[in-house]
Amino acid sequence: MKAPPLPLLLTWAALLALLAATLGLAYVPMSGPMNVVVALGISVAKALLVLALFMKLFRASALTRAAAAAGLFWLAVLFALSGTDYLTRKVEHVGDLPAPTGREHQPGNR
Amino acid sequence: MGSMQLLPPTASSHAADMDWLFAALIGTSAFILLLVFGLMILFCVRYRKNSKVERGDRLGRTWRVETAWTVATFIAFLGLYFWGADLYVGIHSPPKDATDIYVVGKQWMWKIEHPGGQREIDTLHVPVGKPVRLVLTSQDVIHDFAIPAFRVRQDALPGRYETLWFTPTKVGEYRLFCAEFCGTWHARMGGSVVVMEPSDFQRWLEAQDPGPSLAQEGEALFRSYGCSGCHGTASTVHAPKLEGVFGRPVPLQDGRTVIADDRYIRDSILKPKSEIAAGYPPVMPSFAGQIGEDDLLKLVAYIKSLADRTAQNSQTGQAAGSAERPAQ
Amino acid sequence: MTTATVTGKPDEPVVATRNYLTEEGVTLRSWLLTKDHKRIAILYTLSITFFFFVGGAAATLIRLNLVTPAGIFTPDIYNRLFTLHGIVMVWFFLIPSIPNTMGNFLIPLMIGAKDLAFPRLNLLSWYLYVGAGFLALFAILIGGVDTGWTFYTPFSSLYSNGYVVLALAAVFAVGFSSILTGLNFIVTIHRMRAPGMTWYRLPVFVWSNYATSVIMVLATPVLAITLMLVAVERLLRVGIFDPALGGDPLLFQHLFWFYSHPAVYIMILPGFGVISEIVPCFARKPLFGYKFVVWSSITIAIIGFFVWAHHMFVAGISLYAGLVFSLLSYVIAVPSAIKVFNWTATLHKGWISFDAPMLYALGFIGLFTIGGLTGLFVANLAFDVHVTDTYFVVAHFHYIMVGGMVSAYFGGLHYWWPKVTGRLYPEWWARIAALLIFFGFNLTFFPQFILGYLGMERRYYSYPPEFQVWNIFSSAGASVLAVGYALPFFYLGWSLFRGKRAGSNPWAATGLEWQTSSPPPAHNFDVTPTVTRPPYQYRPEPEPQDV
Amino acid sequence: MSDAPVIPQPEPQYATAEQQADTASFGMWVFLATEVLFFGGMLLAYTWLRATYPEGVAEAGRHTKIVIGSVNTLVLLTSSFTMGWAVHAAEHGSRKALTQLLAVTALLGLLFLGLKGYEYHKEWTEHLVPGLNFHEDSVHAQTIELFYFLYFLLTGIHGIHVTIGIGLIAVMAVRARRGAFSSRYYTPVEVTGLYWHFVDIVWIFLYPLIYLAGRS
Repeated sequence: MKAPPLPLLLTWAALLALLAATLGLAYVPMSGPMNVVVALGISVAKALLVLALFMKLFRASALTRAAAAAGLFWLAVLFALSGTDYLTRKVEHVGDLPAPTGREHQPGNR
Repeated sequence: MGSMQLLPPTASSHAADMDWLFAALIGTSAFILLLVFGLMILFCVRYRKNSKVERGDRLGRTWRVETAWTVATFIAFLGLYFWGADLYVGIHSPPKDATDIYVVGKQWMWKIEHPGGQREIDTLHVPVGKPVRLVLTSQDVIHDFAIPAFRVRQDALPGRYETLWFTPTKVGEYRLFCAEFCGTWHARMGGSVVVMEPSDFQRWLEAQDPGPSLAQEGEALFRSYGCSGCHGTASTVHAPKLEGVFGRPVPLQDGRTVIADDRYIRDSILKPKSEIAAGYPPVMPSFAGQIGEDDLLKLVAYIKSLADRTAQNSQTGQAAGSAERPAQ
Repeated sequence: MTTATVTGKPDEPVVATRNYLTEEGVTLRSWLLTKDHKRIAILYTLSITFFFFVGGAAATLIRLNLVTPAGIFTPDIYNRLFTLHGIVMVWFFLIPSIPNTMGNFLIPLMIGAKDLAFPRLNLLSWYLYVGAGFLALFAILIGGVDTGWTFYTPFSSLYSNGYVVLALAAVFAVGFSSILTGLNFIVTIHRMRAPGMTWYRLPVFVWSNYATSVIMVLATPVLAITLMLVAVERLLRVGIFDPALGGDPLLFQHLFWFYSHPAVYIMILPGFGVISEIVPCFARKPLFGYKFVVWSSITIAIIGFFVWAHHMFVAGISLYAGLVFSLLSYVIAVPSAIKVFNWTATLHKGWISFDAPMLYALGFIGLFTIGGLTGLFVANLAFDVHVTDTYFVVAHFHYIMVGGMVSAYFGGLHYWWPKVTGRLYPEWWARIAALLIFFGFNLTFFPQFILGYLGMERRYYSYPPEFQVWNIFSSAGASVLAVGYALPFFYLGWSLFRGKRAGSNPWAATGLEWQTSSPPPAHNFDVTPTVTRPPYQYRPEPEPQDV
Repeated sequence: MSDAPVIPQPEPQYATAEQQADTASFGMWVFLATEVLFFGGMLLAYTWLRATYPEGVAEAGRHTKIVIGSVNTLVLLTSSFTMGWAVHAAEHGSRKALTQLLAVTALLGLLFLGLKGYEYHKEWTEHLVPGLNFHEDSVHAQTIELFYFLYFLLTGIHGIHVTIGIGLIAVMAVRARRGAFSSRYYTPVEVTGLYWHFVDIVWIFLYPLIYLAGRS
């Protein structure tokens, strides 16, 4: 079989490089949630490469791109609007509130 | 057979507000409804097929009309939204001096505990004119504590607390329902809320066999669950003593220090291996699934009551509850 | 695309002898293996009618039980009845009702196509529906399900003693039926339109089915996966929805309503489409504000995804989330209101006749307006704290789904009956049924608003005696309603054999579906039509419409 | 390599073969939008779990088999590459290359499944299968069980997708071998490719979420 077209080959190489990067960076301690952010950022990059070059979204019609975007948009809606609850919810797990002991309760004492 | 009642009794501080909101909603709706129905009927009669009425020029530039009614409805709706939102925030902001009453839902009953240890099932006694905050949880599935006469309801979820507050404004007896479907006897999971004059309420409280306070009951459970076998003063097992622990920092095995608060005590009972106190072997078994939510409350209350006692003077473990209960 | 695909036989003037009902044979096999969208639509209509009566029977028993405060059935039976009613009506009647019957039949006709884009997928979708239906019936027959159609955890995952997993599997399967239909419609509407059929020449019915399809495709998978998680949780006792297992029941509610609120728009949007066809036809006027009606459908389909947590105002979501979701719910009320105003304005200076489809349409507008306005009540944060989970909510969504959607379904059924069957239905009986349904409906459900405000909770098999009067009104109304719903079954059945021949366009309506014969030939159009005009070019006097 | 231009008649509902091809590929894109939301529900559950119990998830992540997971990622990325190459070969009408590349892609898919199966087996022996044989002494046992609950669902459903993909690719390979495709007609190959790439993209996101949690 003939040699693969160069863009595909480069994409493949880039994907493998990104895989190595994400694997390596996962072991580097970073502050807070940075590890996840970096890992997902690399995933997004990989996914874009696959979408753009393997799935030819670059060359696709606007309609096709809209269909691809629709799924992602609604996924974002699911996450964002669930976030309005989860990120602002003050969950009072059972045990977080003072249980009445029958002796400490005074009006205004909370 | 009942009467053709139209409105439920109005018996809490929220109720009147809610009825005004209801009136506003009805007013807005009635206006739109009359407009639409009126025009529909008018057009249907006037422009019926056989009618000879002059049709003349029709509405031309539709976008003006469209914009007008879009904006008008949007503004009206926005007004209603802010009204409702304001009231909602109010319903979720209990006043500081509200009395806490604990409510545990369970298939298919409501177990209610007053701060003084008085207990009732499916009936809630409250004094008129005093704000009350209910602290709700559930032992099994989701329930919902609903009092239509007070215009409030709130889901009770297992594993966490939800709150609900009201100030009763009218003496009487009102219905209490479970509003979230919870199984076979969902429809029978309810009872009544009795609103009394404060003096009557005091008498009622006193007439109740107050029973042991939560802490006292907790102490009994402390023995019956076998906790005292290790944590008791006479125990030979190397377990942390609990006197004077509550509210103080506890050094953990992994080097951290946590404050022994409600959460810590609770987690230590259910997930003892999650935060092991330094210097003690992790031998305590988990009681998850064995201790009900209401018993857990009592145990925590008991351990709290040990807060300002030292190991010496608590030999008898006589909880201070009954003596220090708020004056009644 | 040109008109190169002429098959070339002349159309019969009155009775189309060459039509989809007979053209491919009349054997059972030719029906069960058909790829013709019209035949599949008929298959759907038959199966949906069956489930409508199953769900209706449950409703009848529910209303019977509620005549007395003590109830007639045991609570376990009653709980199974309302669960059956909910599951069957939502997933086996309302969601597929208009899209899978009329949508299937009419979308290719209206856009001038020979079939849907993927006919085999269309048939597969029907088999999934039927398979799921049998599964649901099986679950009901061997003992039933008592979770309510909402399957709230941890009740459904741990405590219920019904056949929950079977019911979940049934809904899972019917979800895929719905996804495939939606996919098929989207692709068809994008790719299969006749020459000249630009987007703004599409009938509103097509637009609203398009909007519906978007919701089906994007919301249903979330429901499917959620129900699967519940089923696994129930089977393996490990899962993310039960607090005892470390889970969060509100996560279930978020995921469930992410589908189930937009699902309300799956149910009502096609109804908007039907009404937008009927009103201009019987007012002999173009639809007022066509573009506004179209874009309000699309807006509803999109914003419909942003409002789900208004089902959870007292469920324990954060205060902030409540404020956001309530605001968005008010926003979505605007495009719904726009539609009502536009239909009303379409009547202005028209030449209105009151055939049965028009009676249903007017009934729809009235009932939907009440349902929509009471939506403002329950979208209101504070007010919802008082009425959620009461009969107020029950009445509200029945006004939308039964008063609105079922009226639209019957309206459409009558309107296109001549096209589908080639015969006219008996007009007098049809008007009687339309009136019975309208008044029976109001008698049934209006008292429930009052009951709800009084505090009568949903899903109660017995209730305090002071609520009995309104319940009796409601049950009395339900019996009128039942007669109203049963009537069409008989006279429409009769008309199949004895009805007058309809001709291709009995209403002198515009729209491509009326340009072909009744019943249409298997490939819809002998000559692929070319469209040159916007829809709804009605004039006072019926005149032949050319394409 | 030259093959006779094979262009089947379009199905009766289409006017032209181009219309049919367009429609098929658009249909697949719409289907993929559905799929995004299908996995999206589970991803929301995962996000919730990780946000609620960060330490437990980190510990659970360290239980996962990172070597197998990484090799599998490599395998799947490579299979996506060979798939893209196959479509390219189809565009140029080289029947033999197309057949071979499709076969390689399918084999890579099988390799992925094999490794996945081996991983499942190891997890079974380590008592990491929730509900069936889960046993864990950690204080985060409950979270680890939930993590593995989601892990098995996500990878299981992904595995089903892979299996379907392998089946489709195998059918395409057989058809290609029989000369069903040409440079003017290869829509089925292209559509299968879209599906396969999507399965790859899902894995691209699952990989860091499952295997890289708690590694730092």
